[in-house]
Amino acid sequence: MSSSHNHNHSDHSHSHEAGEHHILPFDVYLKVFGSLIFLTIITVWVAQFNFGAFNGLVAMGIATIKAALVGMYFMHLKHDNKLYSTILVGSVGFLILFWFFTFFDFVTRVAEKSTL
Amino acid sequence: MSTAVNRSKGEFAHHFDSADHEFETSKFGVWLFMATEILMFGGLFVAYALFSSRYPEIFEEGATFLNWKYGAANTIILLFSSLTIALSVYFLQKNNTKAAAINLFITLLCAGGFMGIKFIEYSHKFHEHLYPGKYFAHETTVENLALYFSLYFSMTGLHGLHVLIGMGLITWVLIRTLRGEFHSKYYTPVEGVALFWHLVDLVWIYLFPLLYLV
Amino acid sequence: MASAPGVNYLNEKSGLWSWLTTLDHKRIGIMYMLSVLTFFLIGGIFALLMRLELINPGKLFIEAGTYNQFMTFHGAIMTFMVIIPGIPAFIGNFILPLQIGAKDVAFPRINLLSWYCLMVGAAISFSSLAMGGADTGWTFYTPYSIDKSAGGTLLMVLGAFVMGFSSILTGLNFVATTHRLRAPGMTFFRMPLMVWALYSTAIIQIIATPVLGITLLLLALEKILGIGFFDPKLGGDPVLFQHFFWFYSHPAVYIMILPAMGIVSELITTFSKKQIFGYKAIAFSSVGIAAVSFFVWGHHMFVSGQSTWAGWLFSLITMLVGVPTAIKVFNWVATLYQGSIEFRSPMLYAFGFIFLFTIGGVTGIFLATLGTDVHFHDTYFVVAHFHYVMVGGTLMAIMGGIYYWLPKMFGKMYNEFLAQMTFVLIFLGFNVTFFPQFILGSMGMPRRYYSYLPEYTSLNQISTFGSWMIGAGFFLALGVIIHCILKGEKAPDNPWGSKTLEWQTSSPPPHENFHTTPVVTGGPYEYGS
Amino acid sequence: MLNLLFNTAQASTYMPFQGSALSEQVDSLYGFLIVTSLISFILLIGGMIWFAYKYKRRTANDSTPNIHGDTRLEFLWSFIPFVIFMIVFVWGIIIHKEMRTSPQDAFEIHVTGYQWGWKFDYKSGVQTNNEFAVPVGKPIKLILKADDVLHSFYLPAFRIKQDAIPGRYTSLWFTARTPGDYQVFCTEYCGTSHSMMLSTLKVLPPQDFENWLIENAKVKDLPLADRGKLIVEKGTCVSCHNVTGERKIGPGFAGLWGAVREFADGTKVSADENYIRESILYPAKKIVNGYANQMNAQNLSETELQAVIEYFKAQASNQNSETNEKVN
Repeated sequence: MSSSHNHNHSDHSHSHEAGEHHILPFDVYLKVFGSLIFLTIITVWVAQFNFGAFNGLVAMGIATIKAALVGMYFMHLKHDNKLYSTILVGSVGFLILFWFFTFFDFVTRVAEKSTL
Repeated sequence: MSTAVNRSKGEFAHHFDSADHEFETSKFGVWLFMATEILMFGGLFVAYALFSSRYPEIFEEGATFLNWKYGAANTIILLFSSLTIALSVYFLQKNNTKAAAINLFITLLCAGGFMGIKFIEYSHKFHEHLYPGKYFAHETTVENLALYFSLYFSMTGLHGLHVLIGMGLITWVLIRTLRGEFHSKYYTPVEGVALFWHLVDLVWIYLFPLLYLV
Repeated sequence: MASAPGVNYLNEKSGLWSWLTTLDHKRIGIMYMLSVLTFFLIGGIFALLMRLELINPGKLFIEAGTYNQFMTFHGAIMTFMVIIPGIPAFIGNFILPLQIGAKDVAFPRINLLSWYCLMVGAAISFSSLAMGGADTGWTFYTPYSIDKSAGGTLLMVLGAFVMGFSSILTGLNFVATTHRLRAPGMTFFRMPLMVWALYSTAIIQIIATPVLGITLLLLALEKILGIGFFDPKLGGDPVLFQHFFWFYSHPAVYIMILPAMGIVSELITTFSKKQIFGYKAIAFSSVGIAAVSFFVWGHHMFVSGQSTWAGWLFSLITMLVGVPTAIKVFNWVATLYQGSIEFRSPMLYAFGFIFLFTIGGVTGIFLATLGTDVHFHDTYFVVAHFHYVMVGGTLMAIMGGIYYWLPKMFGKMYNEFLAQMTFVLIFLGFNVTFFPQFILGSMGMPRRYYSYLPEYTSLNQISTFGSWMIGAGFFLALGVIIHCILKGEKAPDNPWGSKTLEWQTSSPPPHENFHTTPVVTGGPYEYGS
Repeated sequence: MLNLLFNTAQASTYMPFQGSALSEQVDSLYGFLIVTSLISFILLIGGMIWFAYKYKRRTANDSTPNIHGDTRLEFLWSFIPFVIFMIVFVWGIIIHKEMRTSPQDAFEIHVTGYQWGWKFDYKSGVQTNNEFAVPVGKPIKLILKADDVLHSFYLPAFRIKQDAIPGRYTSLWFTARTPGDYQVFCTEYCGTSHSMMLSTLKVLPPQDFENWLIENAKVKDLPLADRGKLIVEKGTCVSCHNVTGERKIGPGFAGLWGAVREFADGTKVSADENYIRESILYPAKKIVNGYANQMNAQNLSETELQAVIEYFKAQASNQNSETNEKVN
């Protein structure tokens, strides 16, 4: 919301607004794709180990790295207006809070038992 | 407004200052739409997280009915399609319309392949009477196993629906690319569709380990 | 692109088709106006019929089943079709681009699409009447909504789902417009407070409404396929539905009230001819309310079987959301200090808003406090509280907003005397209707009751009598609006001496809003010397 | 002084009778809220009206000062509400904690909500419908569940309320301190007869309570028609049917036995054993003309069905004897 993101009519000289869009070099795309495949293999590979409660955490961690790669390079977030990253991170943040509060209710409920 | 805006000639809608102003605004709109998609899918992920903490056993049991090889194959297909659609944007930025069109076409093929594999998986499930919810008819000793398949079908189903919508959108921009409507100064729809397609990929990146590799 | 003199957005083109295919935000705003007012009339008739039935315990003229359908339709129409689109999609659509000096919203086609979504969704909802109607209440609580409810419930759910898209698309449009289309010099802190309010509302619409979408989708799947997420018979959790539902529907309350607060900020400054007191505090409190409003939803579930700890957490956060709300009210009153206050009908509605919203707000604290909420929960106290906020707040602001901007929308003045009469009728009628309901709630009368204990009779009769006053007030208001549009005297461009941008163009504005793009050099409310 | 103020506020708040010590605590908090709200309301709205009166527009060219705000004032009116909110929050959770923590030695009763009524099961095996009794002065714990949809058990005089949920138990507790009859409401919308889902709590002196338990345990030994009377008149039936001939949600019961019923599809049947049995077990099969198909199948045992049938028979013969007397 800071003024650096404002694209006012008068604000034509702003760097992101200038005619040239940032173009990533071709080989970056291939490298990112290579890393994604590599991480997919890792995901499948670690799934055979049992880390107990951390199973889900490990899988989600790797998935998040993959998601970050797609976001930063394929979706150009790294070189684009930071507002877009804010939208992405912000919506995921709201989601996590949605989960957190609901989960908090689920785990703090005291089960009442029948006494008949 | 009433007179069509020919953006391939560098024109832009009357309420913007420049073609670039329009491009940035459209992209902003697409990103806001991404947020709504994330929260919509998010509801299902939250349901998944809650039920998996309440009934861990149905997830262990349920995942054994899924073949991780199909899932992995689909992951690689989708990642590749993400690469090709990103490249189609890259080629348009470089004014290489032909390469862009080829990449869009490959993306479309990948999406079709993904849906094909999904179809095979679904028909296996139906064959084994692994229907969602109250129609679940598979013999099992695990209580509430039907819930796992409700989650499986609603998550992959909603994702599959997005793949189908994506295929429609890709076909649309492919046709426009072939007509030569896009170039380095104007490729907004391709950029938008590519962002949507990457999001479909992102969702799958999470769905794969959650459903197949628990 | 200056238009010829005398040519404006209304007379530029003619014919029904030119309206149904228009991309002009002002025309779309007017179409929203027509639909929202129509829906309001329908929802209001349902309310009057319910109040009539409640004039005595037991049956007067309708059966319990029919009453429950009226209750459901009144709630669903008023929330999904009237107060959610009421300010953003109708008044906001017309005003937002004008106030920031833009020629249109960022995505005019999507703007039109969102109107069609509302229409299609409303049509689907109403079609449920042909399938046996819906009797779940607007909240669709499971498991009742899964297999015990009337035959048309699925259509009502799907209708609300489609209308959700309308709300999302409007929100998306407004955020993009506010960020990208401001006139030269219009920095964020030069934006009118109405724009801040609409912007905060739009953020809620974007983030919360998709969750309603998935909730209703899952409910529909539950009804069709029996997926079991919310069905205890299949291992699901009916309370989970409430979490999903209120994650949307509590922020939705702020979709309804935030823009109303925006309107009141405009009215207060204009009619006291004075700089707003604490501009930034009001602006930030809008954003703050929007953010915190997401994490208070559990206060709808204090007795639902939610855990004690979750209840405490939600109660605490609910208290916090009260603070920025209090700030706004205090700042409005402080703005009046040493002002030059003119008692025109929009200003009367602003006073009415502050009066009623304060009552609605403080009774909200009664309900946020755990010890007292357990008693008041799901009683008429709650009914009175949210009507004070939604009708006393939002509808008062809509009425004030309509009178305030009618001259801009149609270039004509309404009848001031009759407009003031509408305020008197609605304001008095409102208090006569809803204040007794606080007492009924304290006495313990539960809500959604078709019949009640004999000792509640006299208060219910007072309440029903009040509903006729409100009804008369709104019918008169409808007459004033129609008379203004058809026969009103010609209005000057800026009849109120307002400082915001929409008043600096002609009335009604030309197709592209301004004859020359305005350049902004100062804040929105520089009245003082 | 402050206490007096709260008590006055409380007395004029229309809160129901205070059935327990806890309800007194709730009312004190309520009194505090009323007083603070009233003060802030008077300050705010009084200020608004005063300013509106004092600074009424005199001429079209009134000049107004350019006040942008005042940080100290704004801090004050965010901080003071904040402090008040925190006080009522803490006060609220203290009461709530007590509401939620039932004493270990509480007397337990099982409560089941169903469409549309409340069923009460005592550990002694006594089962009642829509009416239950508790001894005065003893903590009572109600363990709630629901058979079909959500219901909510609400005792206004005790300021307590809790949803009954299918597939899960929830609970409530209270200690009654005054004998008498108390109203129970359902406060979670549950369908057509939601507002008729009323029950009565009888708070009895300990000895009377014991007698009540014994009395109700004898229900099994009553004559069939008398048991039927209990099932019909104290049970679910009356939430939708009147025992007189008057229409409620369903048709009234008076003169049912042997009467000819006309149905929506045009057929007719005279009300006999089989008709009554079918109407209870399969209510959707025959809908009396002019009524909607709204009744749920009732789960009665064979003996209970017989009892209800005998009740209707007995009603018919009572009525006959009454008319005979009048003729004579």
